Amino acid sequence: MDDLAAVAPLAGGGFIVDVGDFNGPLDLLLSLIRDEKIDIYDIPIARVCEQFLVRMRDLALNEAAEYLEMAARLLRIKAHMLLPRHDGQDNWDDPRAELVRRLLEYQQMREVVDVLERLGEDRRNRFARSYSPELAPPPQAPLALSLAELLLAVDRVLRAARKPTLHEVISRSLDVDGAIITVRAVLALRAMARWRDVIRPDPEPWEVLSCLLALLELAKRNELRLAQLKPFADVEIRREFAGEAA
Amino acid sequence: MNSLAKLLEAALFASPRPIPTDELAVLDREASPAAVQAALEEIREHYDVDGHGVELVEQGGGWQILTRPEYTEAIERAQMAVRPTRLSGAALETLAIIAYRQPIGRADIAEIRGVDAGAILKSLLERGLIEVVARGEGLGRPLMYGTSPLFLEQFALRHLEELPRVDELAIALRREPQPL
Amino acid sequence: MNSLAKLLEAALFASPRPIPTDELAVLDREASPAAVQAALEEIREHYDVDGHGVELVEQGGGWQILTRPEYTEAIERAQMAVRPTRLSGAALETLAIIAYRQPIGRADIAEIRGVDAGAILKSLLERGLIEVVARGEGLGRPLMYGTSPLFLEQFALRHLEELPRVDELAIALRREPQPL
Repeated sequence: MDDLAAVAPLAGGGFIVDVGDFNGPLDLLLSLIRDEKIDIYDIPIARVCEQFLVRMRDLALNEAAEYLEMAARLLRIKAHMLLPRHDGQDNWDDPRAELVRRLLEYQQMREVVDVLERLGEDRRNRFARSYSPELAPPPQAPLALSLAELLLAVDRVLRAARKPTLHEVISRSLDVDGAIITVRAVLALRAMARWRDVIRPDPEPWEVLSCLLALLELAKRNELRLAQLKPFADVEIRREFAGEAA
Repeated sequence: MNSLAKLLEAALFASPRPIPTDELAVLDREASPAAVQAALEEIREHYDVDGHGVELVEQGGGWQILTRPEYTEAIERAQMAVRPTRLSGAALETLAIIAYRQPIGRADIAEIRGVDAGAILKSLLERGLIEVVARGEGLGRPLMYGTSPLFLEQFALRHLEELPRVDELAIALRREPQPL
Repeated sequence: MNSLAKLLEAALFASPRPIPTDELAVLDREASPAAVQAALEEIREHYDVDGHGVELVEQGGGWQILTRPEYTEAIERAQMAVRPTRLSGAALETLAIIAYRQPIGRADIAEIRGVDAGAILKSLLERGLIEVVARGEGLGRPLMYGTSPLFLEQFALRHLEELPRVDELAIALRREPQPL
């Protein structure tokens, strides 16, 4: 471990940790269990909880929501453990069970990470040919298309379209899905948009509401970010996640 | 091959461009220019005498391993033959609508087909058969799609006017009843 | 090498990606699968016995010629090729979860890791190691991710089944087997 983010040895533990080494609260918890040589199936929850809080403080992780959530979870389990148990009761639900399951699952995944790391490193040390000759393979398998196919498709469309289109008249409700499609389409074209790009001029109230709900929903899904630089300024809609493009 | 020749072979294989002789010398500072030259000769001879599908050539300001010309045709042919994909019926329909109605937006396509074509539009865009050609009027200024130059190329058309007119279609279809 | 082996060598040389056996067979329609297999063996043996800077490996769903690891450092030092950057621990975690649980959505990945992986998913998508393979059920129809062919290639796997089975993992888990 380097000394970049290292902290001084702790009074109780006597070890040095590095924030950069942890990939989350489960990772931190697992390293704690390893360092303290704790049996994962019988975690002394009070001690572990205390250690976890100490490490959080020393690593300045107090602000990180996921660590706070884990701390709360540990405190809750600790409280459950203190509830009186009746002697001879076989079907006691160990309040640690869920945590143990998650830790084991996480540990298993870390093992896979070790395997991947080894395999990936091995492959990284070999070069494939990078020169692309004139006959570079097509990015996609070539298409087999014929005009006849296209025309048959036109025919199908025409036949289907000849059926009379019946419109069902319903009272206007919100169309959030439609607004989501619109916003995605706009953001597929440009990384940043403004309110007036995603809504038509003189919108009806239901359109404004639909669009607003769509923006909030997409922001929640991390597809975009909303920002207003100053009060009453234009709201900026920024694309966040390329994978979600229209 | 000797170890310098093997190193040079690996470097020539991994490099995206031809490597000049003096740059090859950087690979092994112990090696004299004469040794590098000899190693290159060894590789070249090995490829030629031993019977390989590749050869070592000096061109473009440096050394390069290239596939032998007698195999390029077979390789190109194989690449063309490799699993040519067909468009699905739904994709063809969408493409047909766009070809005849361009510029057209997603909502109008859905109106004609009776189902939404979002995923199909995306894949047609990815295949380069259609393009976003404009923004429409109305709610959210929808994207308007049209066919691309590649579309014409794929169907061996010089321009869009070569597509049969809709009233000609029935005849054209009867004349060429191709199963999909 | 025989003429089929030379043809296969040329094709393998021309491709930066692994070529599946059945695609290699397309190169010469006269050749039987056994002949193709024998020719591949001949190339492999030739590279190994004769002393080459490259070798033939079967991985990533196909066959690929790669440089031997002992030359990597010299090639990189001479700036003739660059190794891809190493993936972070967090990225490998996410990749491991996706490899074993695909198709899986962002929320389930976060549940297992205890941390959100939004930014990591994006960079794995950009590197082409994962793909959107489906849309899940439920609110907002979340994107479901799976590993890509490039994943197999970059981790030198012939197929996903080459990853250790869950019951081959940690001893701790044998006491209380959990499906990963």
